[in-house]
Amino acid sequence: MEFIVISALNGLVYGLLLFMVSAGLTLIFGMMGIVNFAHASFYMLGAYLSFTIARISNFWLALLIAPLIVMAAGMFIERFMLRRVHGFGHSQQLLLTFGIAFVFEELVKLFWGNFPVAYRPPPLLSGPAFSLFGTNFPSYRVFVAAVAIVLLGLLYLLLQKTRIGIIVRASVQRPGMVSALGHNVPLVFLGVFGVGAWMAGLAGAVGGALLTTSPTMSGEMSVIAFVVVVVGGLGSLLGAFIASLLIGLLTSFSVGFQVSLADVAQLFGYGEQARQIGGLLTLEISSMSASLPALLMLVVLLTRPAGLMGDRN
Amino acid sequence: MTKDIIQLTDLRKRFGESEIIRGVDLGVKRGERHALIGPNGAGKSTLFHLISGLYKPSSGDIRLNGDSIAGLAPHLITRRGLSRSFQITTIFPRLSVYENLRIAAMARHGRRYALFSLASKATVINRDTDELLELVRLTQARDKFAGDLTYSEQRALEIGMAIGPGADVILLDEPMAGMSREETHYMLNLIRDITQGKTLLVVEHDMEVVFSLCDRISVLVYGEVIASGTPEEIRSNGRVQEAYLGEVPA
Amino acid sequence: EPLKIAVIEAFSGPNAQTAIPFVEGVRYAIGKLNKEGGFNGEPIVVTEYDSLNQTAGAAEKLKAAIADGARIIIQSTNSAITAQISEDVRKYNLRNKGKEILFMMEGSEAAEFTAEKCQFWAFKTASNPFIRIKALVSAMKDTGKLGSKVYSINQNYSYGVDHEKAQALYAKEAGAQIVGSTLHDTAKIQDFSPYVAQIKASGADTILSGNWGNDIILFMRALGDAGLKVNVGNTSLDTTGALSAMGPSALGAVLVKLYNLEAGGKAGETFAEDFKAVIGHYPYNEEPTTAFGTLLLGEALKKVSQPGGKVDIKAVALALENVSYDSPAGRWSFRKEDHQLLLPVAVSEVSKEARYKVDGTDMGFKLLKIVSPEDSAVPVDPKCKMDRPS
Amino acid sequence: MMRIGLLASIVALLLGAPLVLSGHVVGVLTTALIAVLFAMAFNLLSGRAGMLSFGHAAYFAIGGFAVIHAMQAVEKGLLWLPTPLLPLVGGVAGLIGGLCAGYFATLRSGVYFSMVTLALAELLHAIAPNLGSIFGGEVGLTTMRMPWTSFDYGNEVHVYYTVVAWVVLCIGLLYAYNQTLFGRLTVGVREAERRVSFLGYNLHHTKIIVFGVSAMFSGIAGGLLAFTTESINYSILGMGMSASVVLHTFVGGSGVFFGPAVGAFVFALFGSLVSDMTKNWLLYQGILFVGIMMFMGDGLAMLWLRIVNEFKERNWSALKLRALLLPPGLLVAAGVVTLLELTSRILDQQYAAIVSRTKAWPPVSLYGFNWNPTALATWLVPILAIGAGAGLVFLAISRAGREAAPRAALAGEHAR
Amino acid sequence: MTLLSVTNLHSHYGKSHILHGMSFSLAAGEMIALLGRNGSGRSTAMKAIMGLVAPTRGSIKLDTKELAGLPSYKINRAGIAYVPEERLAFSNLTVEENLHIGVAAPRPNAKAWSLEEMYGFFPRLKERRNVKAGSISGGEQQMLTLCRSLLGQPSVILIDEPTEGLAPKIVDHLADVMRDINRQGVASILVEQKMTIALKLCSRCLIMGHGAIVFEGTPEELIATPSVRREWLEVA
Ligand SMILES: Nc1ncnc2c1ncn2[C@@H]1O[C@H](COP(=O)(O)OP(=O)(O)OP(=O)(O)O)[C@@H](O)[C@H]1O
Ligand SMILES: Nc1ncnc2c1ncn2[C@@H]1O[C@H](COP(=O)(O)OP(=O)(O)OP(=O)(O)O)[C@@H](O)[C@H]1O
Ligand SMILES: [Mg+2]
Ligand SMILES: [Mg+2]
Repeated sequence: MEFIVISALNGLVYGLLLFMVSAGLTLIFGMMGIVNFAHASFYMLGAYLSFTIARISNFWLALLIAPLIVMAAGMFIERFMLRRVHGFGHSQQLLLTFGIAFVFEELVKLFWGNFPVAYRPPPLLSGPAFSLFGTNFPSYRVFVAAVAIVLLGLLYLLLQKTRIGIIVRASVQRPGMVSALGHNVPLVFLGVFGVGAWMAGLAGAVGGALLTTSPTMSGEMSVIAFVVVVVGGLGSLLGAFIASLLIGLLTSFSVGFQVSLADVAQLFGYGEQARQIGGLLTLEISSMSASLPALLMLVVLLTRPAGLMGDRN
Repeated sequence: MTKDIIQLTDLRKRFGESEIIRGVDLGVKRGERHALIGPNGAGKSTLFHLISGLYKPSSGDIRLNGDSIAGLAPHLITRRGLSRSFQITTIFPRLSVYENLRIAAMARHGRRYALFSLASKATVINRDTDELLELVRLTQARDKFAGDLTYSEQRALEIGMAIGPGADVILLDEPMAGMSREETHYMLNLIRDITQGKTLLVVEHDMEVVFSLCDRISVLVYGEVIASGTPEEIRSNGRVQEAYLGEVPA
Repeated sequence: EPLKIAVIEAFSGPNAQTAIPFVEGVRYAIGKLNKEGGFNGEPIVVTEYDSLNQTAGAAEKLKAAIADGARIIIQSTNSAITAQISEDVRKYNLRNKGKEILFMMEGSEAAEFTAEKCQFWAFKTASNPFIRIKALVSAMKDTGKLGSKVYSINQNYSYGVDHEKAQALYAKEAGAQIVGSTLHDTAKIQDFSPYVAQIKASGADTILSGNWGNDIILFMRALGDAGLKVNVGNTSLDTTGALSAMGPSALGAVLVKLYNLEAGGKAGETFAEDFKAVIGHYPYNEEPTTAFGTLLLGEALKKVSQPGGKVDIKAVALALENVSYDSPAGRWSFRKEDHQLLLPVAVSEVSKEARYKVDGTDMGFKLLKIVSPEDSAVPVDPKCKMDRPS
Repeated sequence: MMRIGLLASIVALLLGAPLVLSGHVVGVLTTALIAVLFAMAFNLLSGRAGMLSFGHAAYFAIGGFAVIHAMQAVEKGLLWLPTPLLPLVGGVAGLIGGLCAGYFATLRSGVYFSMVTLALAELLHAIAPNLGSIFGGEVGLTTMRMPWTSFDYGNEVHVYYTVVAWVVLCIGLLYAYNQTLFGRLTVGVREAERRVSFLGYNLHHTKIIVFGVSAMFSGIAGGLLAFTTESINYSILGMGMSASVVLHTFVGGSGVFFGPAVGAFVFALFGSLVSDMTKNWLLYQGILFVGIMMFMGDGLAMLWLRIVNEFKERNWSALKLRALLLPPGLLVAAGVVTLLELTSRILDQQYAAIVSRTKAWPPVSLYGFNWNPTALATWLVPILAIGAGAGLVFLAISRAGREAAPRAALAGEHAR
Repeated sequence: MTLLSVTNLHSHYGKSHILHGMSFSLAAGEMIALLGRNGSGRSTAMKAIMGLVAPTRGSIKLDTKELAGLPSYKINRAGIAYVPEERLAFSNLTVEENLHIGVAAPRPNAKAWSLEEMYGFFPRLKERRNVKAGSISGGEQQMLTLCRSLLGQPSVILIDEPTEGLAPKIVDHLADVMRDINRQGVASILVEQKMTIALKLCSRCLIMGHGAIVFEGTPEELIATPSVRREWLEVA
């Protein structure tokens, strides 16, 4: 019981953080059609910047400024880099962001060093929020969850109450035609990309203090954010939300399942033989928990390619 | 035996809530040129998609030469001798016109996994390709990228691709769309030539073309065939006039 | 003929930060050896090569090094690369009799190198999970930091699995009970709180872990966040940046290491200050490992050095089997049977009272105990079958 | 004709290389050639068939592991196979692995395809450490090449010639593949999948075969690597390898047959040479890649072809523009490198230690000069160089731009 | 009163020179037909006016405002709408979303078009409004794109081959709709293959040949000059 409640809470918080990272990715992916490999780099940049700003001023100011700087960086990349290669198609953009992610990682190593930095929650949020079964639940985790939920609300308003969403999706397909209908397509793209980067920056500013802030954080986050986006369905925010929580809970609970194929075989009376064969058969689910998302993605892709909430197929 | 080469029985297709094809019964005789006309959104293209295997029917049967092909994958249907063109041109834009047609001609000879035969040595296929080129009058544009052709040339190529696999039954979806009068004229002759001895099912809005090309016409309105007959019968059919033709052109 | 030594290390890529302290230790030691006269009357020449952190890259750089005339190779980080170089050296020596080269593995902890992969031409100046955990558990027991219920959490690959085995073995020897054990993906877990919940549920009062890198940092933070009060024993709490990233949640955790700056009293202080004067900072990370390892090599070199002589690697290797070096904490020497280093092991605690503060924090590693070479040694692995040159 | 001459001279150069080059450089060449083959194999899938795989390291690695196991078997006498034929085992394993994985991956297309390949590779990477008997655990698997006739294979050069032979043979086969009927069909798959199936081809089977062939040649490349290093380790399954083949292929240009080879060769040499000069080489490699993607998106090989074409057409104005762009481009590059190198030296831990000890900022040395980090000029010089270079580039382009014809905005936007 | 005037317009696709100094004008509320053979450059002329193909030389004036060289969205906001021959519906959006994208604020002293009116013109669109535009029929797409452009409240609308692919009955209906739109004060340029429709709807006919205007006159004049028809419209 205790394990279930605590794991559920942890899973939810982790899931919400994943949502913050992947929301921007799915927005850019779904609306602009750009597979943005640099998205997790924005996340990393947000963490490092807010770490630095928090050090010279305070955490709250960092939370405000760092995502804005990341947004500016994102807009620069869109305006002067991605747009240049727009004519060559999406794969060119994908490759470019791939390279940019690479450069970001190296730059972070250059400026901040190739090791984790001490980015930790501010004193105000350092204590426990409440205590369950004798385990503390940190207030910073509650804060992370709250930020993610506010962000979800804002995004929902932006997309439901404005035409931005449909304009961008139309522009991806036929920018010329949308322009001929009176919309400044480049500006819209710039804005959407900026917002996506801002969200990743915010996620980094918040998440960097929850997890670690290190040069490897982008690589680690990158794959998992793609999993969220694919599982949720390309471009579906709701899908990304559900998938994030799903993956959060999945990784959280799988830790408790020290079950292997051999144990399954045991049920049929073949446990010993299976254990003798070893290898995959004795591999416990709990020790694969970080790979479960990839497995989930594979299963979803092969059975329900449009994802949970996607609208294709 | 003059049994119908294509036989649709109580064919239905629904997308979510709406049923687009509502119980179509239609027979196309071997060797005839058959037109399918009807208002926009009547389901003509959908019917083509069903016959050619792009969509699976919700219910009902489709028979080609007496065998059911309902729900078969497109390539299997093509191999059984039915091929089609698309309303929206579907060619290989960054390949030359010649390469485009050669891929189509390869299919005719069943060279589907020809991993060990050099393209330049495939004389029969190359000859067929040249013939196809001539047939669709693209010999001049042989080495141009297909994507660089003019619209009407692309349409001609599209038709070339449809006849390339050498099927007996050809489905053409609005082959004349976007053509000028003289091109239409040319295209008309072209279609006549290439469907010599074959069966043609064509969707077309240009009534002049339909009336001069086809032996029989079926009229599809909101997913149902309301009439089927010779051009004269259709022209004078009151329901068809009301639903589709409007006042008969002078 | 001057002796050429090649340092092949991951100067770029994700392991670069881990590699730097090792390299600094080598630089320091070679500087010292050269001040004491070098080899054969000439200074020892050291060239550094970037392994690109890939086995293939390392193999290529090894060839470059050999082409440049290197006779001794030193390498520390990344066991996969160590394995690559070790094998390459073995094959090279087989194919080039008389021009042998010597390989100093000065940091790779994997036990295989003195077991199935052991060979005459490679010497390992590092411990292994068994040595470390043996020392750790005994020191924790002696200082009252070993509870009765132990949870073991490790990374799911050969190194982590060895740790798990060692933890089970020595915890049992010390009379504690293993109440749970987990192997998890390496360097992929973002949030360790589920594991902490699992540990809490098991009722453990002590955690033993061989995790390194982010895996230990994140784990310690999750532990601190949950407010779980347990003893922790680990091998990598001192990675650059780790203490500052973990913050106060690291306090009280126990580290087992090849050396601690507080060891050895006066001699230890001299070493620390000397190192700082040469390299620029105190050697609180892995620097001592390579410094002492290389100085141990230096002892062997001194044995065979004769001004104007040729470089005879076989003689160096044979000498290495018999020499020893006295570090401030105790004697370092090789065991002939498997070329495993026998060394004193330092067990310390993360504390604000530590003499040397780390990472700009107010914390450091306070020495708890030095476990003597005799007590830390583990038996020779029967899988080690060493072909000795006749 | 000129092309054949060029190819012949390249092959001749490759054959002659060991006569003049040191053993180490021969080793570098060997790895570069393997990267070349891998990139070419990858491009069969990504460039020709339009299926961008993000997990191609898997097939490369499968080939490698298979060859190591085969070599071990040969060493133990369980298998008889002449040493130079060993990489073939990698091809077979790659083919089998590729057909199996391809069956699933090619069920999807576009980004979804990429994601399936990514997921498959990630899973294999995650599982590999647990299968010690197959993948050898952390320290990997090792073996030794057995002598064959007069080749004792202890010598770098013997290995090199074997690799050259395999690479040349495989590239020849890849070229031949493109000339076959099936090779032509492959391109059709990239251009319009739907049409392919409506022509009567089984799209899924076609794609599986392409995937398999690509994986087979990747497997040979992996096998060659295992053959050269006589060892293999599961880290080769990681994202890094999959990523680098993507970089290589697109730097070189996926639209030209030899493009990937150019990219792989250039980057492999870049890695070997620059890594010895600066620890920031990965950063420069990244910047180089980004630059190429931005300014010559279809790759180095295409750029080369274009220049050749301009020469043939005597298009002096275009050539003049390129020549005009070169010096300012180099100026910018020099400025950027200087700036980054200076920054990296100053942010280095050792330097920071010196600063905190001596409370002074000692000069750093770069290109044999001493740069004083507190002097304005130190920073101004590279910044000015970048500014001036960029300005000149901009000037040259806008000059030329006014003459060039504008692009159609709706081009390629036709109804899909 | 001249609303739109095009003078000496040149345009290229890459190296090929398509428009060779085209000039014409359009009066307020007028409807003209632009005729010519396939490939004579009529579509290109429309795209050039719309800024979708950059005019290399020449001027395009709406009232007094120079449009040449402006980006398309500014040209649209100035009051020109365009219905492309390729239709270019946004296939991944629903019919209604397609229409929403076109909506702009009404122009002062001009008729304001509303969504309801569009559905009134083409009830079929209303039925299909929640379907993805990619899956509606070709003819429906044609209706959709016309309405989408009209919702931008243009003062000039450029319509490229609107009857292509439409059922005869709808063609008649569409003709009525276009006439209706014109009567409400929207000046139109119509590119049309179906001569009957063009002649019926328009007050003036322009014929393009070799990228320039080669004939200009009323439908009656055109009918009366078979030589022009033969030379520029049909194959001899
Ligand atoms: N995938 C789909 N999902 C939902 N509705 C669809 C789908 N495909 C077609 N429809 C609907 O089915 C109807 C028939 O479409 P179809 O394309 O078959 O018409 P058509 O007869 O070819 O018309 P046209 O002559 O205009 O091309 C249309 O109203 C269209 O909206
Ligand atoms: N994107 C393009 N790239 C290159 N040439 C083009 C392009 N689009 C059109 N052309 C060429 O420009 C010329 C004029 O084309 P345009 O589409 O304007 O003619 P049109 O009069 O509208 O004919 P159609 O009846 O085919 O619509 C044609 O020769 C065509 O081949
Ligand atoms: Mg249709
Ligand atoms: Mg046109």
